[in-house]
Amino acid sequence: MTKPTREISYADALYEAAAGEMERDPSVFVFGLGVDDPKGMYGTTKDLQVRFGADRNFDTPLSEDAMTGVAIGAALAGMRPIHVHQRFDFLLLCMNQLVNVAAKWSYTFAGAVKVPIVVRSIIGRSWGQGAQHSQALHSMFMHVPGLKVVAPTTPHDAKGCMIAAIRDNNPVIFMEHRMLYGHRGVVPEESYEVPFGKARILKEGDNITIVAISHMVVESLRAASHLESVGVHAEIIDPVSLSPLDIETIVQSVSKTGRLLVVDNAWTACGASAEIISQVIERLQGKRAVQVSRMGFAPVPCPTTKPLENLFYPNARTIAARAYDVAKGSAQNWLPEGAEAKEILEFKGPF
Amino acid sequence: MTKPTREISYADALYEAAAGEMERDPSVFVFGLGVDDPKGMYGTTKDLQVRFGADRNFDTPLSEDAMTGVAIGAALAGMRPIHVHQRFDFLLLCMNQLVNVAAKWSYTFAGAVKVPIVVRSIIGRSWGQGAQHSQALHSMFMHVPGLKVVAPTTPHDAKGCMIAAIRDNNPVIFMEHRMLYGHRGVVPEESYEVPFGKARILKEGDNITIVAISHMVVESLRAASHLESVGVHAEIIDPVSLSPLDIETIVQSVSKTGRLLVVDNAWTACGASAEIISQVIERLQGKRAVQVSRMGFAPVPCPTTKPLENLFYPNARTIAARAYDVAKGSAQNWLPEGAEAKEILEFKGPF
Amino acid sequence: MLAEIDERVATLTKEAKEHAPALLSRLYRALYRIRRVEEDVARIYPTDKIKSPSHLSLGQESVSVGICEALRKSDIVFATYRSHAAYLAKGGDINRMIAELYGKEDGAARGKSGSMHLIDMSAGMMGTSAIVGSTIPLAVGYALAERMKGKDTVVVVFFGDGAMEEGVFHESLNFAALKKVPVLFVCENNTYAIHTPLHMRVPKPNFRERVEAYQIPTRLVEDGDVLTLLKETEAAVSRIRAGGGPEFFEVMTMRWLEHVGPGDDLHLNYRTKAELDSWKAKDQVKRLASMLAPTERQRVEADVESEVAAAFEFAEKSQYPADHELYEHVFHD
Amino acid sequence: MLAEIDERVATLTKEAKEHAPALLSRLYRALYRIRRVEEDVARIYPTDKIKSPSHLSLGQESVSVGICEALRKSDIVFATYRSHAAYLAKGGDINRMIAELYGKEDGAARGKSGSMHLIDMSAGMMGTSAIVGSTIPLAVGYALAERMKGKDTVVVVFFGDGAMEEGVFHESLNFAALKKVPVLFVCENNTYAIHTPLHMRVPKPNFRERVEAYQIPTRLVEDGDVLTLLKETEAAVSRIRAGGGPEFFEVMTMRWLEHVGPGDDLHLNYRTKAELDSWKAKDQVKRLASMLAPTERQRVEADVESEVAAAFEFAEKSQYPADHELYEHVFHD
Ligand SMILES: Cc1ncc(C[n+]2csc(CCOP(=O)(O)OP(=O)(O)O)c2C)c(N)n1
Ligand SMILES: Cc1ncc(C[n+]2csc(CCOP(=O)(O)OP(=O)(O)O)c2C)c(N)n1
Ligand SMILES: [Mg+2]
Ligand SMILES: [Mg+2]
Repeated sequence: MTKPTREISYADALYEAAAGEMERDPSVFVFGLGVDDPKGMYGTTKDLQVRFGADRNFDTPLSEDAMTGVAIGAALAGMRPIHVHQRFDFLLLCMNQLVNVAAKWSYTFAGAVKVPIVVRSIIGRSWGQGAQHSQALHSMFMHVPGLKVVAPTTPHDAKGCMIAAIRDNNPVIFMEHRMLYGHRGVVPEESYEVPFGKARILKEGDNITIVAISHMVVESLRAASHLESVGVHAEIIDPVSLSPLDIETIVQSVSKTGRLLVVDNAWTACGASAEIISQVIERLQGKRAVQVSRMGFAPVPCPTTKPLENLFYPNARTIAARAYDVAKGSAQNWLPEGAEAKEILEFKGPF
Repeated sequence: MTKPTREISYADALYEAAAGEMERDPSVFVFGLGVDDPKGMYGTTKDLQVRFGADRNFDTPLSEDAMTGVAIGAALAGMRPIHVHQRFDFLLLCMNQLVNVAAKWSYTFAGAVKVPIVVRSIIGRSWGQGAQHSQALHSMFMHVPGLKVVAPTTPHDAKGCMIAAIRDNNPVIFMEHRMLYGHRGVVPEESYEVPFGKARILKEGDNITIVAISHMVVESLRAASHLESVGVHAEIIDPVSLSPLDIETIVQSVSKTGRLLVVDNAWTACGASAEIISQVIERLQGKRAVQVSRMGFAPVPCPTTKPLENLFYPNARTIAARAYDVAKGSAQNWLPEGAEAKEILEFKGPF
Repeated sequence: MLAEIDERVATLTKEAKEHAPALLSRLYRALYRIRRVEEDVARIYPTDKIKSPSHLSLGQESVSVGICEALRKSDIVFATYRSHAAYLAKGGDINRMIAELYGKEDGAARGKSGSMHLIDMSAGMMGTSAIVGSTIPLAVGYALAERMKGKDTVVVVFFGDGAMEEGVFHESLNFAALKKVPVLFVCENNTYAIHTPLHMRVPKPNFRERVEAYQIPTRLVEDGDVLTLLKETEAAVSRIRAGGGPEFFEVMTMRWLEHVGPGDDLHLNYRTKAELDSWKAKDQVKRLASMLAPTERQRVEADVESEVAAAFEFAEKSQYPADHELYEHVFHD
Repeated sequence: MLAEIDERVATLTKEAKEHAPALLSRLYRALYRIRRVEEDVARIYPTDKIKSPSHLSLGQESVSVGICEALRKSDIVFATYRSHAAYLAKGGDINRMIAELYGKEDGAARGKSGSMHLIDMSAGMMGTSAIVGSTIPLAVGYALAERMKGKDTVVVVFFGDGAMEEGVFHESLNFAALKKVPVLFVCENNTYAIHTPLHMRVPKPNFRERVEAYQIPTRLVEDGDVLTLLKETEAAVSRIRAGGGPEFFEVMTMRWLEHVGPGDDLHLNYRTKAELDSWKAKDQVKRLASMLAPTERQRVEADVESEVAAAFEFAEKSQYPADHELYEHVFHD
């Protein structure tokens, strides 16, 4: 067998995963605000209603709470709904159904029922998304037993994780960052699952381990290039799935490097970065001295004006600078030159 | 001035704080499901409607989401509402208003407005509260900039924190554990504020620092007695306020003991315990070798049956055992004898 | 009185009329069974053997019985924390219910969830929730799914008057009506949410008007009459099954005991003795009893007594779940 | 046409009629000002100077203008992400608005929040939100508070037809009616939520029936007629101010441009040109223009042109906020 070489975008990979599963399994359907809209949810749901009928890719009223309950109810009846949210922020309207119901139903009824739903949650950024359209609240869901949380960053993993999420018998919060949609990568045409709970080492290195989440994986890879230029070899790990979390791969890397920087696309307080650091310390304390650090959103609501928004997010340069400090063991006041990320720079509104 | 000696219960302390503030400031009012109910919310709101009128302590329809918006709207108009929830779990119905609105409004409007609301959130336990009536989701709120989160454990702090919360110009999530309501302690009759961001050392000790949250403070103090019996002197710290968090006091203690056990009344993943451990490590790494550990709810929804519920929660004995292991640096297989906590043992339904 | 009963029986559908004696006996059995279970739960409660917040259906039995009698086994019921009646009426296993209240491993949820979370999938009882209103959209989603699968299942969801104040109720109505899903919404209007009467919660208790604005047909049953309920449900269910879309019942009723737990609560003064007594006078258990031949009545009662006693004995004898069960079922394989 | 206009003017309240020429001029100024601002936002948008998702009110101006004209300065308005019109009509500072869209420190929120979060407390404009429906309960709470303080403030909340599907809308109606708070709910029914028409979202677009079930009086204004709106609002506001409780307006309208951004969107085929044109024919800006004497009209237009031009210039010249502002205002002292 030859290695696959076809390159498609992250958005197309998501589309392909959903379409393939809908083809294979009549119990899979997609719904949510705007999924059959002319814009097709960034193309991720484009013509599903044409291919599979208007019953299997349908728009809804603005009723996030009940629609989540509808997804759960349909799942109880044996269906596999994919519920799409235009922004992660809108999940705050359906926390009751997600946390009090979906997360608990298998346990509450001692395994009598299952809730196989996929909750697609798109993270906004750019063009002044602001405080209510830019949040990434995965740590809230990581906190709750009974939910799975995944955040693939490559087109390959987007497709494989989506297929795995659809087939999973549990509620899966599926995090997508809209700055990833345009990224292209090699994606096999056939169907495959990317199993949850397995991290990926995207780049090897001996000096420092950088664990990055969602769009920050892209920025961290860029940071790694800057770091190479000053002789620091970073190992870049993408957890892919956050709950379950493959802490083994991270611990092994940190055992080697002795240094850990976690870069989240979220706030740090009680965030995924706190969890990863705590687990690494718990495992390595008394065995290996480690230096840890974490980065994430500034601890403020996201401002819309570009100069402040730029400061709100970590970027390749600030990640490199922080990693350099950690690698050297003290503040070095080094900040590499470099442009803003291409996908952000090129992004045009209107939204 | 003589030291105050009057002892009252935690529930009465909360009542006294609200009543005192309502007396002092006509903009303070209380509302929520059942606040003027014959049972008066465990006595914490008992006769407020009689003393201050039915407009200032009123029941509501079952509409958590809108009622939170009503609280915020009233606060925008200059009032200081206290919104009471019979269970913390019900906050999941109003996350949109709390996180997307209350937490963001001051920042979003660059300080033009303020949102002085107090959200009283009662944590359930005992008599089979189960998966949907026992959650303590403070870490979700600690994650979000713009919210304050407090969890007083003594009657003294309950009163002082409530007064401070009411006077605070920001949204405050006020966490109460119903197993604390009956606890009695010395509470000054006059009005006073317990400032946020200042932890309390409830017991001094050299061997290990135990930071405990909410009802776990009570269990940790009991654990400390067990530990004394085997020559381990634990320092017990009650953060009182979780956001802002007084990390200095904790770091100082850990600098001394070299060991930290965080016991939360919540799940640990992305929890307050992960945050406290991460902050302590960030501050002390390279300066002081430390051993850390954390305990909390078992990573499952809360079961109702007593034998499993007992395993779900940390208790004085399991906390002591864990602290002993940490203090000794390895598993000791020591579990002290001891009865179940009095307040839990004595609690009778029907609810 | 007897004339009135005859008249009501006469209004039953043809099939029901032919089977009237058997039907009445079956209804009485169902009513009496729930009544006796609730009485025994109330009796046992103070012993602390049931450490599970129990919201008794005592007084409200007829709502579940009248409605579930019109359903097929394959039809589906969702309900609330106050669902001993719905669970039993839909055919839920009585032994597993009592064992669940006792927190034992033979319980419907292996003791993990207690009174507020009853399920018996083999009987089409799809579960209950302790969060008010939270099963309403589940019923709508379930019904949507059944229709997508080409089945003619009808889904019934029971909820209290308080649940109608939650936003999710309205969102669910709108969606159900839009998609014409096969759901029967049943509001058990006992006029109180805990201790708060209707007039403190809504400007006017005209729930049916609210629902009709969503183009959903409604029925009011004012006296909890089990025969009327049965007749109305048979008609509604056949319309719904035929694709007519959702319907809504408002059934007036009254709980006899306190909101949660085994006691009376007149001392709390939120409702009057006269109000309660007026409902006790309409007691459907007594009424159906009076419609049966004495021997038949005795036979039914004896059966039920032994069934209920056996269920409590079953629960007493069952074991608590083993420690390792704490960690089981968080995820489904 | 002129006859029709005369007739409409004749229906104004006595006070309004006496001041008719001044009133018409004021209304035209308000309408034209919003129109010109929106046109200029649309014009500037492609330059990337406004990096803020802008949901233009173009075509919907009359709703805000007709209603706000009937309000006192001390009355309060809450609205949505589509609120350039409401902000300007209520008297919000135009310079601070444009500077906010530009993300500059002289903006209404120091550039931190952009088009979707406009506030001007000195004008009684209490803010807008990017989460659909989220300001509705805020308005109710604000109104409750004002009444508690003994003030006779009226609070108006604008929202779209889509917002009526959110549960919080119903919860808010119920509570507002229960407590008789002084709120005017205004649904700007442009019949679309993004690209989804009403019939895909509700079984029947009988919004007023839904609202009336809460005992809230309603009015329908079918053509966005600014004079009808003014008259109806004057009447409603005086009833509300007198303690009559909440009321509800459904105002039919149409946005001319795409949901968000400066472009046309007929190519998306979710609505027809005929539909849009029928609304353009009812354009209130043109209509009011035709009611003014030509000199007066020129005077108003010239004023507005220079005001709008000055606002954009103000925004251009304003600075971006300094870095340290990132950390300011998270908490209020
Ligand atoms: C969302 C939510 N809010 C509040 C509660 C607390 N609570 C439990 S039962 C109840 C009253 C519900 O009344 P109703 O719906 O009429 O049912 P009933 O108890 O009368 O059968 C309340 C407020 C809850 N369980 N869930
Ligand atoms: C709670 C929530 N859900 C979804 C969205 C995404 N969204 C933004 S505007 C909009 C349509 C709203 O339509 P409508 O209320 O009619 O207002 P209009 O845009 O027509 O003025 C949607 C779905 C949102 N911002 N908030
Ligand atoms: Mg009720
Ligand atoms: Mg609209």
